[in-house]
Amino acid sequence: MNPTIGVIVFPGSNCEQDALEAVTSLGADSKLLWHDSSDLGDVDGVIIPGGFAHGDYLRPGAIARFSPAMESVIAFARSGRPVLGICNGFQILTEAGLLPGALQKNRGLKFLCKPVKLNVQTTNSVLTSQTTKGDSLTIPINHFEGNYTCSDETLKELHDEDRILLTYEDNPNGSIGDIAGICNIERNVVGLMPHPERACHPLLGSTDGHPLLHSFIESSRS
Amino acid sequence: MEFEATVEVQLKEGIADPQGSTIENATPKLGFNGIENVRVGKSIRFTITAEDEATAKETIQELCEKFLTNPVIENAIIHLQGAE
Amino acid sequence: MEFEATVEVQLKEGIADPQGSTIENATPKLGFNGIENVRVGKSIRFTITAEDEATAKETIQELCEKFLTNPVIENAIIHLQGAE
Amino acid sequence: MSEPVHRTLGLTDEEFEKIIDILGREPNHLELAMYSVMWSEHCSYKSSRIHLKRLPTEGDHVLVGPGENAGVIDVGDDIAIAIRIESHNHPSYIEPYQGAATGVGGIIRDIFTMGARPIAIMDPLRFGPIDDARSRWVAEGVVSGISGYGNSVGVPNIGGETVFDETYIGNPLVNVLCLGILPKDRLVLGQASGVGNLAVLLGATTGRDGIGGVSVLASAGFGDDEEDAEKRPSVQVGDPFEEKRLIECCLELLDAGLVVGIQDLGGAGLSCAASETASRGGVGMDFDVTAVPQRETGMEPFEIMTSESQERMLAIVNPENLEKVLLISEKWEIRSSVVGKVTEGGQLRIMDGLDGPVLGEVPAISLHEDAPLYDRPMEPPTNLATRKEDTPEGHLPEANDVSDDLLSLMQSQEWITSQYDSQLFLNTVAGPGSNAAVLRLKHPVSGKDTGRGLAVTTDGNHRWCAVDPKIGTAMTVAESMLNLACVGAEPRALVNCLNFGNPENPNVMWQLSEAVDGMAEACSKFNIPVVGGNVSLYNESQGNNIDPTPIVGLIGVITNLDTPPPGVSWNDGDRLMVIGPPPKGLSGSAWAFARGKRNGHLDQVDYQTHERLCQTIRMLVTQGLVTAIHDISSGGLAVAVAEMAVQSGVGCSLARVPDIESMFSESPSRVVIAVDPEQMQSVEEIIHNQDLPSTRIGLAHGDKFTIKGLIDIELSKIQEQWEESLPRVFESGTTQG
Ligand SMILES: Nc1ncnc2c1ncn2[C@@H]1O[C@H](COP(=O)(O)OP(=O)(O)O)[C@@H](O)[C@H]1O
Ligand SMILES: [Mg+2]
Repeated sequence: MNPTIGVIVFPGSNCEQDALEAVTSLGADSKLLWHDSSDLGDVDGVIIPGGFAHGDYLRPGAIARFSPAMESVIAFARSGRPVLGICNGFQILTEAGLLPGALQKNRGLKFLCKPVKLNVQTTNSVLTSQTTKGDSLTIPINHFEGNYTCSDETLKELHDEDRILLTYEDNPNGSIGDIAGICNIERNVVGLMPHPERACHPLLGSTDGHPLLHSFIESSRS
Repeated sequence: MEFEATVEVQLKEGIADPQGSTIENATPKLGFNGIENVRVGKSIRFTITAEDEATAKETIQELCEKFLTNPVIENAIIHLQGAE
Repeated sequence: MEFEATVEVQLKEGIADPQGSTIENATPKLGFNGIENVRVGKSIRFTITAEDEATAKETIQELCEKFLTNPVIENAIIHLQGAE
Repeated sequence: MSEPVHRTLGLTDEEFEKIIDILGREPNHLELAMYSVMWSEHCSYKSSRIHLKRLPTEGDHVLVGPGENAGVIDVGDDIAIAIRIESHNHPSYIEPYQGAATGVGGIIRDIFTMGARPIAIMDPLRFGPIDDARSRWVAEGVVSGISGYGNSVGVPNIGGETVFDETYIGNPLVNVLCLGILPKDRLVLGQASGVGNLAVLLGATTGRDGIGGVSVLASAGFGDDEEDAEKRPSVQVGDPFEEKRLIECCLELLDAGLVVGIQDLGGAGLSCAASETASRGGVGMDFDVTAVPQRETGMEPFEIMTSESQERMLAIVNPENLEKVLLISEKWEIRSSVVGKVTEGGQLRIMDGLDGPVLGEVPAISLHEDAPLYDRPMEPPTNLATRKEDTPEGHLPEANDVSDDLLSLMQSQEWITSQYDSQLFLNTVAGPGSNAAVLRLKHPVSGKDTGRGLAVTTDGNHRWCAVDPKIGTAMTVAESMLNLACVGAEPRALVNCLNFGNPENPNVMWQLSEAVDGMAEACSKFNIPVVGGNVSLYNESQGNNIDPTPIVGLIGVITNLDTPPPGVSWNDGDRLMVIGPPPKGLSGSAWAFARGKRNGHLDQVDYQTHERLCQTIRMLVTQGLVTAIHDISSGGLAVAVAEMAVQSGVGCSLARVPDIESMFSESPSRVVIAVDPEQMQSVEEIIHNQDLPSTRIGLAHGDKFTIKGLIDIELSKIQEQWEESLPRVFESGTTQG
């Protein structure tokens, strides 16, 4: 049976259909979950998609993290099941405390939409299990606030515990340690700024998103 | 009682401030000299109705911690002005 | 002489403030009551070296008009504190 | 002595008399304010309407032509596409960020008003010279505003244009085009019908922002005297988050079939929405001002009726469905209030409470249909004949460093385009930086890929139009066609935005009329219907009118989108070739204008050759016979080839480009192709069979850029200039004062 991926929709989300299209094209079942309901149904994995939940007003993720759906996502994550935050989803996961650190405005103070090269640092996570360490993946970024920052201790922990999943080859936004994506200690909650769902169709220039989303779907299977 | 509150949200010391540096770098080019250590934050003004000043302050403090700031990177300075 | 300056940039009255209203609408849902008239602005802190307070003030005023604000929609409140 | 009120509102004495005629009495203040905004240039097209009638508007695929909120065309598979372009020029000069942001918001509302989901925007932009700090301030703000609003509201920006030129120094142009997609059977029109139906206002609260905006701000020039400054009303602030919810809410209402008609609130606010929905439906409306949610206290009825507060829609709802409508609005956290009732007869009555006193009463239809229509005097410039004689070729420099000429014309727009989300919805096969933008065409309901594509381009050239507004405009249409052909697309429909100076100046009116003639001629010859447009007049500052700047947006369909169309990047070893007639003249070229040579004349577009060229190109492209392709337009052959080299990272050596004219001429109907040597024979055969002239001009290879006898430089030098020119100037700062 195919795993079912639930994609949370907040008012202001805008990449939910894209996430749905990408995981469906890779063989998963998928459905949208409304932020106002704490019922996640019987999904096997959760994606928090990109966009501007609640307008990103005040701070990205500041309002979204209080929604009923997020309370359930937190419980879902604590039970060890896979949760993926893409872009705004990553921001929401840090605000919700499921991932450490914070995402600040890009160093150049400009929104940036372009393909970047990512290096896989570890295959030990629900997002990278089907990749090879050292792989270079071309995946688009699309954000204003993607400049990852955290305390020195956190950075050390991330390093020591092998929790940095993806780094930028040519840091576009000022992220500390060139970090593009990380996971939690249990390795089932992952967040990244680049958009793997935008790199899943040959007409769109890259299919390097496949191994990442494949990993996630496979992790949702059990 | 109604109070006027201003919450100034600032980046913690040590956290890089790209907005501040941009302003700092631009000023000499525009002919303004002697401007340094620029830090950009948010100022959030609102009115709050509470029993007394202490309660108001407490509520705001909690609001700051839970919502208005991200404690990983931000501090808040709270100003409260008596009922009017 | 060195001064510490804070410039608070606010949207003029009557100008819609979507950020402010969004925060205002969110507060009761987070369990905070009695919060109204939320307006969000910027607070810009910096040090300025100038001959005297008047000169410093003048420079900041010009900086606000030319660069830090757009007077069409924004106001600036300037606070200046003596050398330290 | 104080001016009569109507004049302070921008109405002439004759217009005031006409209102008295219509009402059979003097209008009160509220009524007068409504007429003044509705009869403004911006809303009524009073100076341009008689000219616009000359544009061809009919075609097999046209579902909705000009006059509605957007044009709609049929693209097959039960899919329709809504398209529209608008300007937000004047507000963007005063508050670039919000001016441009609200421009994006406005055009998006026009699209989902038709029942279409907005899927792409494009932004043709014009700013003053880039070495002017204030122009940079405007440019930076405008781009951030488009980026900030567009990205957040979730509509990808797939292309546009950016031009910096002296002529726009006090008057930038911010045009925005939006595309929307809908199942053909969901098409809705902005109509109120059914007496007893309710008018429901959805979205943001109403404030005093932008009051009288259309009549004063969008139509009047700016001097710098105090009187004008006083007229500048406060600027609106855009709220993309509200707009995003409004889109979802309205589309859900339409999907559920809960609204009879729906109309966005743009220029002239509620006055426009209420009167337009009523008169389109042949009915009247009782409108309760007190029911309008207000952001500020103490607003006068006339302020409420003319406010241009953003992010609002007016829906016409059968009372039986009201409850469901309110529920869906609630889900999307959209404020909704019943503000009016559809009535018999055609009167729009503004009431103080629906049972309260009548504050104003006018025939709804009179607010637009009776708007004055002017045939303003027109006159070509007196020195036209001598100007035509004075061609740039008559002033060629003796010795010239051509490499600097070329370098000065090279500028990547990536600094701008990388600030835009160009990929949302996973449709963008070719985004900013392509000959034309290309989107996958997926069914809007099932999401099923049709295997076909949409292609869109926006083009404008003020230099051509300054030399000859008629031929310049025809050339612009031709360029658009060629851009579409380069990605293998057949044109389906055109929209346009006519950006001109002060229509009370007979020279400007002549330019406008000529431009319309040029567009009408080209569109008829090419069989392209015009499905919508916008006119922006009074683009002037300190008495100087901008060069005429008609912008066209052209949409086409790609029959088979299995592989991406060729871009501008060639491969090492490719043969390079120009297809099309030999270049002719430098008049209107970027090269000539950079040297202050603004005179000369343009040759008629050879429509037949052009049509044949486009057909041939489509053939070559769809058969996969070319590696790279680029049309020759602004900057001429030299810039076209240099752009290709820079983006491929592979140099070239060219011959048979003997002189400055052949390098920089912008004469139409020419295209550069790069061909794998193995395909060369098939390519030349096709071109030959189509009876088109072509020239082999050289070879792609190495890391140098050479044109025999004229230029020999390192490619990296051009690359550096191309990539760095915009970031470098913006780093040197911007200021508004
Ligand atoms: N403001 C803008 N927004 C989006 N895309 C832009 C903008 N300015 C330029 N572009 C893109 O950059 C490319 C080059 O523009 P231009 O030189 O006008 O192209 P051409 O002359 O081939 O039509 C185009 O693909 C255009 O879509
Ligand atoms: Mg062009």
